[in-house]
Amino acid sequence: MTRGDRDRSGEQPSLPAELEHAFRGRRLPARVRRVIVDELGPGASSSDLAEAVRALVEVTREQDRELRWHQSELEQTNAGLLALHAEIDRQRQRNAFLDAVSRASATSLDGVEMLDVVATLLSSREFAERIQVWKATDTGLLCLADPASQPDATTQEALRTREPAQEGAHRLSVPLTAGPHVLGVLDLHRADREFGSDDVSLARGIADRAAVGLRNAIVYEREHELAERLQHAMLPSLTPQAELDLAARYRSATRGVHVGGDWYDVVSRPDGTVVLTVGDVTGHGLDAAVVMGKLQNALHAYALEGHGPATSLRLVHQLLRGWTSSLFATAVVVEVEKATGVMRWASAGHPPPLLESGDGHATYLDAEHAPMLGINFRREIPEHKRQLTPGSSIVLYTDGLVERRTSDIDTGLDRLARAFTGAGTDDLDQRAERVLHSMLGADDHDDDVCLLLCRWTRSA
Amino acid sequence: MTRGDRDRSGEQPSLPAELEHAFRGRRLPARVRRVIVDELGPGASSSDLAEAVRALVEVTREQDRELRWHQSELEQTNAGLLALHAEIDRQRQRNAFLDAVSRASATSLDGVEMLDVVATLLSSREFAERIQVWKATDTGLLCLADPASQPDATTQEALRTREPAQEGAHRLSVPLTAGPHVLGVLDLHRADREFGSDDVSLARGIADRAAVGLRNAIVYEREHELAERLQHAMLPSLTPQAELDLAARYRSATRGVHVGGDWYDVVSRPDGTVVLTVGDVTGHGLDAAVVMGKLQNALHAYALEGHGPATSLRLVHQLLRGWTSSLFATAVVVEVEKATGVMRWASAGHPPPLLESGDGHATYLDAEHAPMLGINFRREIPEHKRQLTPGSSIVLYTDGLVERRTSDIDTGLDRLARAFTGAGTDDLDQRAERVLHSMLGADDHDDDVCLLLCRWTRSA
Amino acid sequence: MTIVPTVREVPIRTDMDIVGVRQAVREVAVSVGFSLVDQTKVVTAASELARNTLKHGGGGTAEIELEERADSTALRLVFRDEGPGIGDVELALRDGYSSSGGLGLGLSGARRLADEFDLRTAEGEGTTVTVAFVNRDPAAR
Amino acid sequence: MTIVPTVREVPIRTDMDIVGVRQAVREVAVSVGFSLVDQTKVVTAASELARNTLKHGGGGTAEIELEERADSTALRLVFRDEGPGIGDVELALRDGYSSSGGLGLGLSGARRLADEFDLRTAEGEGTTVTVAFVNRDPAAR
Ligand SMILES: [Mn+2]
Ligand SMILES: [Mn+2]
Ligand SMILES: [Mn+2]
Ligand SMILES: [Mn+2]
Repeated sequence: MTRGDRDRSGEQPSLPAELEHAFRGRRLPARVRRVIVDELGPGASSSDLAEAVRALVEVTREQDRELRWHQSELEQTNAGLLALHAEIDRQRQRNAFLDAVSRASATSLDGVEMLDVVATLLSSREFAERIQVWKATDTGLLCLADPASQPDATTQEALRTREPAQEGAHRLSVPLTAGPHVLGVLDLHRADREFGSDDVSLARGIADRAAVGLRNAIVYEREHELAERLQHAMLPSLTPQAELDLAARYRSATRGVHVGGDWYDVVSRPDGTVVLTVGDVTGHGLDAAVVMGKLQNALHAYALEGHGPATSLRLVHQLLRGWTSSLFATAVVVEVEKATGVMRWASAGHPPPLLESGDGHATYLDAEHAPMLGINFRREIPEHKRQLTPGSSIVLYTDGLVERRTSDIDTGLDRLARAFTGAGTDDLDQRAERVLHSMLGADDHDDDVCLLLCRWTRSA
Repeated sequence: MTRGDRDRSGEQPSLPAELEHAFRGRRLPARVRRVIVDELGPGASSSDLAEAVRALVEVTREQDRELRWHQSELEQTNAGLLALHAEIDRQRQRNAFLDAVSRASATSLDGVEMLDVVATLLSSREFAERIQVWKATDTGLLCLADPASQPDATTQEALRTREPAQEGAHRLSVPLTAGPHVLGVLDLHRADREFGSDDVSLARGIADRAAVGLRNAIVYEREHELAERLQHAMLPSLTPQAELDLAARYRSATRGVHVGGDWYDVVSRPDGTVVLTVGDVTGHGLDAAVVMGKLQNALHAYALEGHGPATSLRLVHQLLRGWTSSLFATAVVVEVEKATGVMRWASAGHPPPLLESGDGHATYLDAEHAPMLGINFRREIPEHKRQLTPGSSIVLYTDGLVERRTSDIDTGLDRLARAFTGAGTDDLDQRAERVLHSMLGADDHDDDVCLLLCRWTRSA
Repeated sequence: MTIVPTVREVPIRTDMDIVGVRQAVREVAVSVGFSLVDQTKVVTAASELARNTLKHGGGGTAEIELEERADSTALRLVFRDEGPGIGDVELALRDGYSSSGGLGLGLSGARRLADEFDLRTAEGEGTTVTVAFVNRDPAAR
Repeated sequence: MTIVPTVREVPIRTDMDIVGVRQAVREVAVSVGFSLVDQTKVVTAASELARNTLKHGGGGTAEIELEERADSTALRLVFRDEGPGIGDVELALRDGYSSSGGLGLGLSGARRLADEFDLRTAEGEGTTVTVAFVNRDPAAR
């Protein structure tokens, strides 16, 4: 009910009272007031003039009512405008939030990293206190941050129904869907505030944006993994040898493109000699990997053909010189006669092999070597010969194992020698693991790492 | 100037006229009107009552003015509200448009396809009549839809300044930037409507969203290309042979994952024999490619060691049976003595080699063969022998070349024989190209295709 | 069929009746739980349509109706006049705001604000404009 | 320093003066080319602040100023009263809309609408609220 309406109800007030009301707030000469009371008040004669005044008062009363209506409408409309602007503001903030989620979802093609950025955003914007991301796998939902944890009924419901699922007012699960696929589920937990219908719809918007990023990450990861495993396929699997233990490891650089130009290879000749090769093409990435594949295969072929270490390297060098590629490579080739323990080796710019005699004493075979393969040189590649003692081990590796930006190469070589001799086991595979662990630890390494271990077990 | 103000200006009207105005629209008794004219009109005595009425009229006049102010304010505010809602609507449409652009930018990880979807969207929403997308490459801007066209000064300016550039009112170029990188430029052309400041800012929003999609596509393409080239690196490059012409081709399936399990290989033994192998691991994708790499290498090694075709296949079969992999493979091994033209071959479930004699007559060598490698069989693999006539050519291939969903395999074999004999050239490389062209055409093929041609040139 | 009771009918004869329509519409909108933003939307549209009825139709009536739907309540406003009708409907509905930023007709503005809009007119046969505003039940949101 | 001339000063003594402030502010906003949406924003804020001055400050004045800036024009409104001042400024500025949807104080609403907002007050020493609305020159947009 408006004020105008209120005025209409109740008893008709006296004319002077109404006039008084109409004049309220206006300075009125005292004699005018008197006239009103005297001539129009109760008991006064009802003249025509009084009638006119009464009509006039009626007009002011009506105007007054209309004025109040207008005032009220203006006030209400003002309030409505303020509320609308508040709503626009809320919508703007919501859009900005979703934009931030979109940006966060595009930060990285690493799914774990990307989802982490999104989760951090959600908690910093206080959309939820605790966030858990589940990724759909062939075997069910997997929590990337905590692989041991299991999805609960609400998470499973969101996965199954492809709709947001709630458990009470403080827990919400939204599916991460991209086209026909459910890629995962986003669990949101709040401590105090409840998830309202607006929050659920906002959570949907968040999930849609995160899902786009996740889909891209999954596609990328699939392709990326493919590249890595293909490269892995280019490296040989070692076939067990009588009188010779072998172990090899390959670790891609943990930063940047995960395809490198390092290789290891083992060639068994029908005559009982075994040829070990380890090499490293300059650079990383595709070109290095392609050149690596070719060099490895060529060296394999030459070794199999019966060429010795120096000749094999020389042939590969000529091959590389003939290509248009401007890449270079270091390589070491070691030949072991299993029957006699005679070892021959040659190196082209490669870090020196480490030789551990059967009694645990380790030395680097730092003999004269050729420049890097591919560099313009014409002199002979020096070849060296040495008699192994039974139980001796040869350690071949690429520079990624011993070089660190923070220390010089000698420090790295010392560390490697200590890591190998101090590995505390005779099992070559375990020694390889321990060497990698003590040399690389859990830190990122920015070069590929190749390690090839060989022990001559023949007792004299 | 408002109506209220107008009332204030001008001459003071007579009291009756004012009363008349105040009463306007109200039924007033005739005698009341008379009283007003008689007692308050010009020449009437100025009584105190008249003074009161005058004051009352002043009140109504003031109320009237205030009422008009309020009415006017209410009208204006209404108009403002409508305009605000129109603005909200425009903003909503703009956001919906940008959301559509975001979605279009996430449709595909194929950059060309994705940019095409975005361009179609922009023209269907009539944001621009003509759209040209330029991709930044190492050598400059490239128009994907028309590689021959060159960017003009405005496009170049957008690239250089990383800011929208305009040429007149109907042409706008916006850079596609993702982080620190300019990935390309979006050219927008309108026929009639001008690009206003709102359009420029909207174009920025569009470009930002398209750039995110483009960046993902570029990263994906880089990685994808890597996988393809790595696989390529796993296949040998043929080394020229005396007395033997060689040509080989590999075409990945144009649909699905571009990594297959087909291979070809050529092994030259020191004794002057050459071994050709072609094989096909069941399935596509990574697992097939990895098995392919291993089988190819093993077969290479056995062949190099001197084993004949049947024995090599038998050894590889045993190898494959020993792995946990559940994949199978077909393979054909052909051995040619360059000195004598004696050819030996064996096949494990592989399509028959095609033999063209020097006189242009072609026959399939459809002799007895073993089941697929990896299948549980124990009987001997049959080996066959044939004397080649000088100038004979051997065609090895995988089923992807001859099998079509739309026709049976015999039709495919007939087509291949005709395509090879009718190639109209002696150059083996050209024949390989023409065979691929007539067998595959420009259509998509959904299996990998391998082709290995070998001609024995030795005159008897 | 849902029963659609006419809650109120307000005559539109003078400028002052416009504010009367506003008030009546606002009261009904408040009574069925429209938010402040939605109330203002409904009232603004009603105000524009009432002005239209008065100015272009020479006066008429505004009916306020309520319709209960499955998950919502619709507030429907019917503005009737027996004026000259609208000859060029397309022109009358053209949006004066989004194109030029100037003052457009209240008709297009009201159409934008309303969830449902219907215009029946013919030259010489008056005009009836119906708009509806839907208020979803809070429970169904 | 830019010279900031006071274009108009309007007293705020009665309810009717609120509409007077609205009109004066609207005229100035129109004169410097504010769009209809922006005019409405300025007027709505002015109306709320004038009501505040009247109700909580017991009346005062509204000054309307214009400031020419590099690429824009700012319309500045200063509302002064010598009332009791605001004790709990934070409470007075709390947003009644976004939290509960109910009626909040005009102060927080005006702050949301304005590009610049300044509040000076102390218990017993009156209140001065300054808001500014910036209109970018069309050429610089
Ligand atoms: Mn390397
Ligand atoms: Mn390295
Ligand atoms: Mn295949
Ligand atoms: Mn196949």
